[in-house]
Amino acid sequence: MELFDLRPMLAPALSLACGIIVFMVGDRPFWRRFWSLGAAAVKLAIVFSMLPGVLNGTVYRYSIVEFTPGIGIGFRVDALGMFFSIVSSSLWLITTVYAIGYMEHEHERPRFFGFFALCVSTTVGLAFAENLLTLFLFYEMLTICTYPLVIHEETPEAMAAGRKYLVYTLTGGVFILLGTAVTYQWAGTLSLAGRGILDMSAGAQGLTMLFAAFVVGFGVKAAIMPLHGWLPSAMVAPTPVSALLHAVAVVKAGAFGILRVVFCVFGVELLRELDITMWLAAAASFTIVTASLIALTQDNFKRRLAYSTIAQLSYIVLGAALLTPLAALGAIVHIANQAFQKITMFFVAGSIQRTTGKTNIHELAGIGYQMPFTMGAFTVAALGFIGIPLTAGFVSKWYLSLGAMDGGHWIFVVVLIVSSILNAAYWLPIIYLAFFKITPGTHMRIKEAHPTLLVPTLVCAAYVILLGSLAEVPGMPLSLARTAVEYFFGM
Amino acid sequence: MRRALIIALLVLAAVPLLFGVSQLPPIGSTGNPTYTHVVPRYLEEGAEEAGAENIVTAVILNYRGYDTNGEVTVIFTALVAVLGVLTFAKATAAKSEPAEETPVPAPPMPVSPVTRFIVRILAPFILLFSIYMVIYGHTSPGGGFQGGTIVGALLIAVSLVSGSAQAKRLLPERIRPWLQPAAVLAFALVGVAGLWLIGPYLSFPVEGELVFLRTPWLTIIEFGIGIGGAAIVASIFWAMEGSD
Amino acid sequence: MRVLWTNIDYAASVVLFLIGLYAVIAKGNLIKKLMGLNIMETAVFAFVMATGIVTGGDAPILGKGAEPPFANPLPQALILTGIVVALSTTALALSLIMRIYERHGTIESDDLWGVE
Amino acid sequence: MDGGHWPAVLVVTPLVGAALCPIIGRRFPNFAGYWALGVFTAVSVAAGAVTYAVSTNGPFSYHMGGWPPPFGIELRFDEFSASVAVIALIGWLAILYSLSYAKHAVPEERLPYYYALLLLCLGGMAGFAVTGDIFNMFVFLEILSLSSYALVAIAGERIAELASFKYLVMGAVSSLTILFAIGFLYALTGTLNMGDLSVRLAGVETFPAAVAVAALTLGFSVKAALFPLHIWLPDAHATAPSPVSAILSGLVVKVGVLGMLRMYQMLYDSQVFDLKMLNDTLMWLGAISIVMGALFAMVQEDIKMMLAYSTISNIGYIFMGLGLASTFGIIGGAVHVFNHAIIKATLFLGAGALIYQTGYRDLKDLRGIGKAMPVTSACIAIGAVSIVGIPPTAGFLCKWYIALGAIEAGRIFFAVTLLFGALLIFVYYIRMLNAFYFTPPLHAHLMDVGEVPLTMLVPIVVLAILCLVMGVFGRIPLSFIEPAVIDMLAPLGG
Repeated sequence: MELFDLRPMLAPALSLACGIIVFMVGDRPFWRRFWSLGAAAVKLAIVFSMLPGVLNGTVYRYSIVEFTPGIGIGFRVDALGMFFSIVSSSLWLITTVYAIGYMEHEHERPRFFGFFALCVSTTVGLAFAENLLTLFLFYEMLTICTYPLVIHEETPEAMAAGRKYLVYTLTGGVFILLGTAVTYQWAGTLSLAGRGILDMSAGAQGLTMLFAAFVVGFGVKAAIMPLHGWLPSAMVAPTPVSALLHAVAVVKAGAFGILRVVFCVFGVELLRELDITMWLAAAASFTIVTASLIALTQDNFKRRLAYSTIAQLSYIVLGAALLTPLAALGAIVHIANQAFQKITMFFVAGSIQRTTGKTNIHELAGIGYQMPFTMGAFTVAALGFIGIPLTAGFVSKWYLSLGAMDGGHWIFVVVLIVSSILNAAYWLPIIYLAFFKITPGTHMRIKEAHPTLLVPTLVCAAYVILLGSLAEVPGMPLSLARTAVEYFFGM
Repeated sequence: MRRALIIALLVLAAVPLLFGVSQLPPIGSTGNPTYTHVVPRYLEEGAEEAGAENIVTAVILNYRGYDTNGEVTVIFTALVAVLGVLTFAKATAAKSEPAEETPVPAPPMPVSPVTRFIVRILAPFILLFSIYMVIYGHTSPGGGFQGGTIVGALLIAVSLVSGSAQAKRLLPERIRPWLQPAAVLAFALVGVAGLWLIGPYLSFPVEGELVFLRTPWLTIIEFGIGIGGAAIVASIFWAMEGSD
Repeated sequence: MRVLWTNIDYAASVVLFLIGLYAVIAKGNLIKKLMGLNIMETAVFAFVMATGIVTGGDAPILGKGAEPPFANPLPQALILTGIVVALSTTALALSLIMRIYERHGTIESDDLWGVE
Repeated sequence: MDGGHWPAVLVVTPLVGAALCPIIGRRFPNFAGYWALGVFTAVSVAAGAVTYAVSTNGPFSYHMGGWPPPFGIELRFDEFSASVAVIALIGWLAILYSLSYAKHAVPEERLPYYYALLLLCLGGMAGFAVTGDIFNMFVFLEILSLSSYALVAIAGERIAELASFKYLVMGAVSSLTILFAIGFLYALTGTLNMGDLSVRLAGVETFPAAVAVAALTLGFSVKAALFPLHIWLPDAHATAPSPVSAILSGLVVKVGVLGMLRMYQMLYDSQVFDLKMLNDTLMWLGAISIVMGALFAMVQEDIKMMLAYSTISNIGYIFMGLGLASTFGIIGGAVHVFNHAIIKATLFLGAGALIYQTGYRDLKDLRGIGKAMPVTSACIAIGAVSIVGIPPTAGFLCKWYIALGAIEAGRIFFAVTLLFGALLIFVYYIRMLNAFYFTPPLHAHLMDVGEVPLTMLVPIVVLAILCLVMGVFGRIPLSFIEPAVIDMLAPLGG
């Protein structure tokens, strides 16, 4: 059932408006907080109000303008988009609270919070994009809106990182635009509503090139190796930015784009026929293993997180590339699971940095005594990444493995297991350091982070467990993901 | 070296151009498209339709009057442009920065009494001739431009022999701004009259009871062009001379 | 070649045009450049006028005693306009050159590059 | 005749208004600007009226002097002529902007001439856009060129006269080339009316026609500053007063494009010879222009120089669109004529505002200006994002269309060049935005300057809003221009 509804448009528009208001209130802390939080809450409410309908298979749509038939800006809320938008907007609320605490003494706060709000507005627009052009449009806007956040420090290092970020993502954008144009030429439409708009008539070779263009384009943001270079550099941004954007909004936009391309532009059938996704799966597997290995060598906390992100993102890509329903389910659900886990970790890293000033892992000895709750949250997230049952990470790995076996690709199950081991190898030492290694001079007194930092961290950690243990409860992300998968595979 | 290169390039460009012109319809033949397509109507009916026995004038002022309207605007533009570039040039030059070497203005050349005498003697005749050219432009060679330019040249000659101040008295400061755009205004006047009485902008009566208006209108335009041309040519000269 | 001979007027104006272009490009002195421009203008006028030539044609002034064939009046009308345009361009160019000389003390383009 | 006598009002009013401008300026020195504004308001109304007439009833023509087309001069209004609407819009805003700006930038005694020249320039452009007669086109081209040359020099900046002279020489040579081509066409066909020409060109000798087309292309390319014929542009556009730069960059170079469009209309119609070579040349030159313009712009420090080089890139886009000879490509190119005018006017007027308030032109001196002049800087930022072609701004749509056109024509390479060219362009605009927003100011006193007067701010803001609106409602110009392009390409059997 398709319903014409204002809400798909309202969600991004409202946060856009709030972003502009945040710019305009300038340096008045109360109103800035009011509008930032208010926007987050209102948008979350709007998004959630559509949830029951989407679960029942209703699709909400709203189109703003059409340039020519088939090309225009339109929004359409289906299960996949809903999934992504719920993740991003609930995390936005949490991160905003965190950011208010974190950015207390930073400069240029109006700019920061303004662009922060704009980013999330564009993320929701991206999630609700009705066609490839709208998707591209918000994808590019996201790039632009993130740039000021990345270079927030305005140090030469930050500027360099910002430049790198732009070069990577805009180049990716060019590939997407090119792919979009070619798609339009071949398919005559750009709609993302169906199960694939292209067909074999364009020739296998051309389609392969097109697929490659899309993968390269979205792969930049999804940080598939070797297109990941910008992500570790972008860690110079303030932690909330790294948390929300480099764990959720930006990188997931890339992964989300790949999902859209695989399921809605090409469609499962066509890709099976073309038999090209194994290359993507191989690239993803390579990324998973290599990035994990690099992460092992990183001492800077945030850089290790960054490489972990790179590895985790490829789970999603891998799941999409396997082209089996269960793998797809694992991929989609991993969007949420990875987001909550990674954001917990970023919050922890940020809290530690703000409270103790430590940014490197070897300095963290005994920190668990000083900040037990924070490190407790970290432990939960780390277990999630390793894939211990009852945490979120287990759910996605479980389905990914099932999906891989379904398709008869044992090798990828091995990759997932190796990845789990590697995850254990780079997260557990931190836990060990924090709780069990007491060097002389360790503060044994509890000195937790400020509540505005701690509470969001704990909430996210709680979610990690919730997503893992109550995954099958209706209304949880898994049910949404299932709705999406059932549609894409025509089940 | 550079020159040789340029010459080589130009020679290279000459080849297709010359080949191109060799394939154009032969010059002078009455069978050319230039002579068989549009022009016959001008030659056959121009005198009656457009009201000027001189067909060139008929084309300039009537058939393609709008072109001429543009053309008088071009020369007016030139005047405004020259004034815009030169007005108070020295003040700005001094304000911005001194030139590396201030050019010394050449002292005015003494004018021989013979020249002065001859210019003075000839001046009225030149003026009369130019008025003749303007008035009879539509029946004989001549026209507003030609007449106007002659007056302009006369004014320049007078400026040269007896100084600009003298010449400017012929074209006083008070009315000069009104005379400079005379051609544009004359066109506008006739054009709007045509718009009001007949049809589109710049329409001339072709037949009927209004046809008597044709000659006066042509004359108005011719005089406008003449006066405007003279004023503009002289004004440009004065502006360049630096006395304006 | 025979055809080119018939159209020798055109050919001459083409050559003149290129000579003018040579002066515009190759000459350093701004006045000479302007002269080159004027040569080009003249060449184009000659070219357009040549399209209106009619062998044995009379001036296109009707009235008593006028006998066809007449010369083509249209190019004459066009070129009258063209001349005015050329005059205007020249006037503006000259005043620019005057200002350049006043300000920089030279009108050799080689010397003027340094100014920029 | 649909459209009544508005066509005559459109072309004649600015010329007469300009003729009276010095008189009024002499009598009431402060009034010249308002007079120009008033005159141009009338012109804008007429432009709106004819555009409306075209959009409701389709193309129509107006016979000057009442003579039927091949004999008299015809004003032809089709979708391409509707560029008068943009001329009216940008011109009006530029004049409004000048009311404050020119008082400082232009010596007081020259002000009446400044406004007269502005009116002549805009009027010439309007006349050029609507004429259906190829010689008349030349006449109006000259009105517009002459006034542009003078406008470059009028502020009397240091190298203004040199820049103007360079512009004049190149411009005059190109005008003569065009006139030469007109002579060729006349000798071949015996007519000057474009519609008639396109019919009569059908049977003529191919080679002379090709020479004429080459000469026209050359002439219009110089006017449009297509690489490598752009050398006059940067100095001229950078030294002119900012409202003039906006007009020159936004509108005057587009005259070359419009001329090309007119030429194409004739050629496609008459099918006199295969245009593949011409199209390929234009495409390549367009591609090179995009890249070279961007590369030159990257090394500039002066903000207006940067913008001037950016114009060369954008002209490259347009010519690439024309050369593609596919429906989408030409639509994209033609609409970019409109959109680039708006965007570039935003940028130049914005840059002018910065220079007006601070007196600095180099990026490093303007650091941190984003806080001191938030509105202006925001508008420049919108313009910058728009010209790069980041959606959903005006610039994006055109690039999208040209890219589609390239793919439609099977020329993926050009689509790639175009899109990567956009990235190159972004490199220097991001430098500009970095300087404005993300770097600490070099001059502390810069923080104390405020916004510009309202008459300057309003045009900038209006144009910046248009940059966004044209992106979102881009369909309007696109669907407006579409029938003309389809009509134009119809003889190709496409």
